[in-house]
Amino acid sequence: GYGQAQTLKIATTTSLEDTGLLTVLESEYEKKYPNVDVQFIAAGTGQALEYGKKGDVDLVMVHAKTSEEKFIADGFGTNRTIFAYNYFYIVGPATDPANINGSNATSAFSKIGTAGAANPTEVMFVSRGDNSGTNTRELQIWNKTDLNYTTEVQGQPWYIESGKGMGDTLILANEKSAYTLSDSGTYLAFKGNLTLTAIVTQGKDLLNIYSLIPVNPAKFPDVNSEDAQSWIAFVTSAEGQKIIGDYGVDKYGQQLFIPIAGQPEPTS
Amino acid sequence: MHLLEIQNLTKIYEGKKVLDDIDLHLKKGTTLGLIGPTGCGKTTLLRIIDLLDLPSSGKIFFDGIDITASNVKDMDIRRRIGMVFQKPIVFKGTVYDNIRYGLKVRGKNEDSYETEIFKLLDSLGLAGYEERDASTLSGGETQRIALARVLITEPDLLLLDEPTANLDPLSTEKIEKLIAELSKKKHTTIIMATHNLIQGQKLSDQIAILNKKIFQMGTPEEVFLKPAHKFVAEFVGVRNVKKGTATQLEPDLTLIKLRKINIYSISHLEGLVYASIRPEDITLSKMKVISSALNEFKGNVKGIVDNGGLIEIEVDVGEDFTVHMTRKSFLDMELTVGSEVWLQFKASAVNVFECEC
Amino acid sequence: MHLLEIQNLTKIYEGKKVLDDIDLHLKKGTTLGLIGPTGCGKTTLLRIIDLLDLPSSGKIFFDGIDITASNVKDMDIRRRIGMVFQKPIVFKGTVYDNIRYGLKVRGKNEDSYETEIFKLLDSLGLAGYEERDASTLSGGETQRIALARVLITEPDLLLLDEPTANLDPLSTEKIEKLIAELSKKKHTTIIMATHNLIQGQKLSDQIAILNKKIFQMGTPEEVFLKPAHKFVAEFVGVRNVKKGTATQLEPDLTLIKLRKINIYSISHLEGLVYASIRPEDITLSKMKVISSALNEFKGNVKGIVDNGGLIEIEVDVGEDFTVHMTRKSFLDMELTVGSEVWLQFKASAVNVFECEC
Amino acid sequence: MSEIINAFFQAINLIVSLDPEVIEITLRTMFISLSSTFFAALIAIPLASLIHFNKFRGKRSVMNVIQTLYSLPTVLVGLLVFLLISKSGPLGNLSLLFTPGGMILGQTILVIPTVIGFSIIGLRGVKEEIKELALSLGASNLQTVTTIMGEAKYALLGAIILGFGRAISEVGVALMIGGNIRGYTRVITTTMSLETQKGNVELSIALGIILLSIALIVNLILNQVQER
Amino acid sequence: MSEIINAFFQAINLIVSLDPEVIEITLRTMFISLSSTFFAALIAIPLASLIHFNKFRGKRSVMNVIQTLYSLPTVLVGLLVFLLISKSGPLGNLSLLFTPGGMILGQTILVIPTVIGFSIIGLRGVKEEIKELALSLGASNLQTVTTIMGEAKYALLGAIILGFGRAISEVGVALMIGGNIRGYTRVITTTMSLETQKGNVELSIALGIILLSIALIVNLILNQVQER
Ligand SMILES: Nc1ncnc2c1ncn2[C@@H]1O[C@H](COP(=O)(O)OP(=O)(O)OP(=O)(O)O)[C@@H](O)[C@H]1O
Ligand SMILES: Nc1ncnc2c1ncn2[C@@H]1O[C@H](COP(=O)(O)OP(=O)(O)OP(=O)(O)O)[C@@H](O)[C@H]1O
Ligand SMILES: [Mg+2]
Ligand SMILES: [Mg+2]
Repeated sequence: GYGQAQTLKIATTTSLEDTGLLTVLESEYEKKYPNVDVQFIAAGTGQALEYGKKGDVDLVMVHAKTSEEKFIADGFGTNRTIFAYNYFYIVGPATDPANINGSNATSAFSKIGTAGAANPTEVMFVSRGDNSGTNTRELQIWNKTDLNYTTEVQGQPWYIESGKGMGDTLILANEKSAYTLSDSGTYLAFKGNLTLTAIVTQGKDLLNIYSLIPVNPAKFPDVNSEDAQSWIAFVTSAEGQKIIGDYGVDKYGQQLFIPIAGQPEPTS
Repeated sequence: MHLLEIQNLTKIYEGKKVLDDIDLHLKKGTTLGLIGPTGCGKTTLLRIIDLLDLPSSGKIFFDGIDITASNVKDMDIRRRIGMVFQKPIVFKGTVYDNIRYGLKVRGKNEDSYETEIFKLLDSLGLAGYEERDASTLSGGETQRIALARVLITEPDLLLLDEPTANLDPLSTEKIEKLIAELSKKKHTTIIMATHNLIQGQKLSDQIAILNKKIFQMGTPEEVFLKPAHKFVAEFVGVRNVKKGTATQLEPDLTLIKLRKINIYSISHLEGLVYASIRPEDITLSKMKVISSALNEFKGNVKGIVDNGGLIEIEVDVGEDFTVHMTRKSFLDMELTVGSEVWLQFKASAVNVFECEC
Repeated sequence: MHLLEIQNLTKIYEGKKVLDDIDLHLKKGTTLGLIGPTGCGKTTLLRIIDLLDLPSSGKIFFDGIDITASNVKDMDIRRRIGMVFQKPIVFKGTVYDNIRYGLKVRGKNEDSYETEIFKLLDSLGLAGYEERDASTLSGGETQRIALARVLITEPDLLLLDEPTANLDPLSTEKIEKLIAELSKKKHTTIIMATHNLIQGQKLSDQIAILNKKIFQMGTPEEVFLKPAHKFVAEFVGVRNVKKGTATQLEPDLTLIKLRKINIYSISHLEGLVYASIRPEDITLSKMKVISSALNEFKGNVKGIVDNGGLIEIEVDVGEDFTVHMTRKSFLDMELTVGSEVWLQFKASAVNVFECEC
Repeated sequence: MSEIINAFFQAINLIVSLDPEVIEITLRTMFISLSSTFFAALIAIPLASLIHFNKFRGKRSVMNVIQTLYSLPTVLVGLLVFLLISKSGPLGNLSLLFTPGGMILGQTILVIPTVIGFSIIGLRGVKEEIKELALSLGASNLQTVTTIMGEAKYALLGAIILGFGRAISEVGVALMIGGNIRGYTRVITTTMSLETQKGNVELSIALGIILLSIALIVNLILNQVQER
Repeated sequence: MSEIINAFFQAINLIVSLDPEVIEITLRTMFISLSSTFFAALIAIPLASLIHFNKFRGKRSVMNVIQTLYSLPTVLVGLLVFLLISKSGPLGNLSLLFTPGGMILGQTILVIPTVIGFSIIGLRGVKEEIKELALSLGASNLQTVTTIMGEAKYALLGAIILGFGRAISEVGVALMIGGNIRGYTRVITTTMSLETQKGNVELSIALGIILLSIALIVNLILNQVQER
């Protein structure tokens, strides 16, 4: 824009919006680009991508690699830029009835599955069941275990599908004293209200990478691709990356996101 | 020129004929009394004329316009017709709000009618009522408001459905005067449904006796004095209706054989007939008197009813007759039950009408 | 034993006294006619007795129970009182549904009343109406259903608010008969508000003339023949009311000076009074007759009104008098406007009452 | 727009193919919303009568409060009931959280104000004269109330259908209290939000169509009952 | 329970401290829901009159459909309007998606059936005789309708207040169509869901209390207007 007020519509996943990071990035960005009004539309991963597919937003910020690649392959997005990562946590009751402490994610899931089948009132697992980035990752992990997801996990009495956002799923798991898989941001935000503890917090399987995908201007000529590019540039700039790296330290006592722009995609 | 012309009008409710082949013609400026027993169709007929209900068949012409035709704008007709409903209801609001309603919908400048409204309220005995909440009025007050509400619109045709049913005699008299004036001064054409015979007769130029169909239509005199059917006779309160067989004796004299006695009349009807004699046309005396009355019978007093005005005496002369006399003559004659009396009436006092039996 | 006793009852609406210091005692089995002009408080009084409205002050005892007291269970009293409202309405449903309502709420076995309901409908001229949708009835039909609905509950006290206002004479007669029977056979105590004077007089043992307060209470004879106030006189339709000054001449003879003429009466009142003479108590003749009538005046016929029944003649003898005569005598006397006539009435026919002026 | 047409076919397909999960969710939806409507009516209509038939100070204020509660957000009801029945809440030991019972409780609370409000409007539509007629004919207070309800039945049914509509279409309480647990507390609206979040627009619309079909059927039945 | 008490204090605090974001959201909420109510009333009441005052085949069916639409889930309306106004939808070039205008459109559609339904019930509460009286006194059809509306104004107001309640308390349309964009389309209910998701239960309840306070004020004003 040339002095003309522009809006930049960004569809994002609810869990990312909920951390509050985007608000900080937005205000810094808007200081630089006073003519641009950044608007975040928080939705489920599928829904956020759906907005992109219809050309209703200019950019999507999500964390579900498979879906993202399909989005680009179908021509809706131009390219994928990773900008931060953190880890998913396997959280559960402090008593850890499935005894997963110290295991890696795959074996932790195996243990939960076995213990749950043996004692479904003591050991439970709550799944978001909403095709979100988190849920997609959870399924990937289940598929790495020796359990058959469709016959031995889904539909079992110990396996609860909440079909809700991360926060609500945490609350549900808390009420049921169950295990669940959570992104670290939401878990830290809810920690104060929960008796659940984060038990498994590291490992390649728990890696959670966030990326930026501009909507394809060739497909949707109305799309504000100019500002989408400047947003990407800002987020991946040194300044943007510093904001991301610092975010949450004062509030949660720990880093919520690890900046990653310009680096190769981590694998562990 | 007829203001209203009804042709072959029939109304059927749930397969039941409520109005049957009504024909009615009404000249501008005349008042028609629509009289009949309860459930005879008075309200139904008025509602149809006011375009609130549709006839099952038949035609109605108002001022030459066929108002049953589909291309007629009901509102234009209705604005020339006013109706006071039998069960009067009021709009929410004050009495004044109610009365000016008709002006408001006609887009008239209400303010210019203010004095007229006050005059109208006054003439209806409701002065000072204008700010009253209309829903708290008494039965009779509501009925008068309903009348005022219509009168302020100065309709060409005024339909009144039992307009004084809830009113006492004094208020009734007031309203009757108002209606009579309306007819005289503004030449308003009026149809008044009423079961109040006296009222019907007092105010009407024409009377129609209705009982699903119109049994008789004519001037009040005609209808009350010469009922053309037994139904009319009974309904208008004709007493002493007797069935008999008539034979013509002379050009102007017929003998009617009743069950036990024979009476003379000047009618020309023959065969099975009804004969009636109005109670006030019968004279009683303690002795046989030489008079011009052809019908004279001896009998006994069977009953005495004092209903405040006239005294009603039942006399048995083979047939029972009801006789009316003033309190004074009654006291003078010193009649008691059982007294022997002579009863006379003229042949011309015998009203003969067809027997539908 | 009084079934109903009303003491010092007053009702105020919006600061306006509608009922003023009503005292009323009613013996079991009697029928009271509550007569008064529209807006006089009839409906208000009946509603208060039926516990549908509260008096502003005063007490009501029903069968010895103070029903204005707060510890009384309204329902128990109401189940012994029946009321037919002036504006009759119906419950949704059929005529039959409406009539059995009172039985239903009393928990009575409705089936055992079936024949009684049918009999009742029949006696009200509504046989065959039981399955009709009650909301489609005509005005008069609705009124009779309302009556049936109450009668089936056999109340001890029956309150009738203008029960025949919407009925024709034949139906009225039927209903009147029913009411009279009720009083005779079931000894039901009845209060009937009506503006129909004839009806009030015909059916009532006692009549109360109401206009905010009770102006006169007594037998119909007393009230109609000897009205105690000008208001009552005018309201009950007494004609020939004249104002004058009375002076006692003899123990049983008073001279009353009117504006132009003097008349004799047998009353004992002196000073400013009203005098009235009932139109049927006056005799007309073409010549002066020697008679026992003390009051005799010569004058001219000013007007003739034929209202179907009696002929009403206006005679000017200095004062105007209205005289009623039968059609026959009228025709026999060959009267026309302007005819010279003599007018007579007895001193005992002069009803004298206090002048509140 | 083609999505809408597809959604229609998908809805028909889901119904015709008797998809077991759809059937299960549909039945649960009906059970929960009918139950809440039933309980709400059971509480609201007597309350409405109490308010309508009694004169008391502050009646207007009560009416204002009721009308205000038409605006009760489902999320708020969800939250409050959540606090009430969560483990640490005062009713925690009833274990109602994340159960159909809890959802019924929440929806009942949600629906009550509307049913009360419109029942009062319905009762107010009956002429004062009918009340007096009933009383005069010897009806007890309760019988009078019943009679007036009979006269107002069309409007009362309207209030109940409205309550049902609100219950079956709400999602806040169902999500917060029910938890959208698959096979246990998942109902049509929560499935719809879930599928919407997943980006399955057509499936979501198809479910919406199924929901409206249920509503239509319930409606027709209730109207039938009222006719008699 | 202590959360609820805390929430009350927080609500009062938010109001008293004139928190600029809360004020902004509150004003936007009022603007959007009042606008949708206004448009809905503008469309629904004439439609209700049309349906009520005309006899036509299928009137019962129309009524059934309207009553069925009381059950319209907000998500479904959200989805359908989304498909309509999304860039690739038929009204895409109006650019209504993720704008307050779009939210007003969606809420208007959501609210219309309820306002129609209860306006009809209100009109039906006016005696047939009043209609005939108006006609007989020379009122045009339109004037008759106006008169009857005057007689039914209490019930019509009830329908409008109900519509407002539904608009201000709904969240499905606001989320789907508005997108809950901070500073632009964020309203009280969407903030409540957001804060609930973030675990800020007390703040969420406090916002709910503010919402109900607005509703109360709007109510009082509408009732005042109706009195006159
Ligand atoms: N909508 C209706 N459906 C069925 N029957 C009806 C309907 N309206 C009127 N009737 C019947 O038609 C007949 C005539 O009714 P209408 O009201 O015209 O009588 P009316 O002469 O005015 O009687 P009243 O003096 O009692 O008022 C009555 O028997 C009545 O029951
Ligand atoms: N709720 C009320 N508020 C104010 N005034 C009232 C109310 N109800 C009745 N009134 C007035 O009280 C007076 C008596 O009314 P009521 O209905 O008792 O008269 P009524 O004798 O039955 O008259 P009618 O013969 O016309 O029926 C009337 O002037 C009436 O306007
Ligand atoms: Mg009639
Ligand atoms: Mg009265």
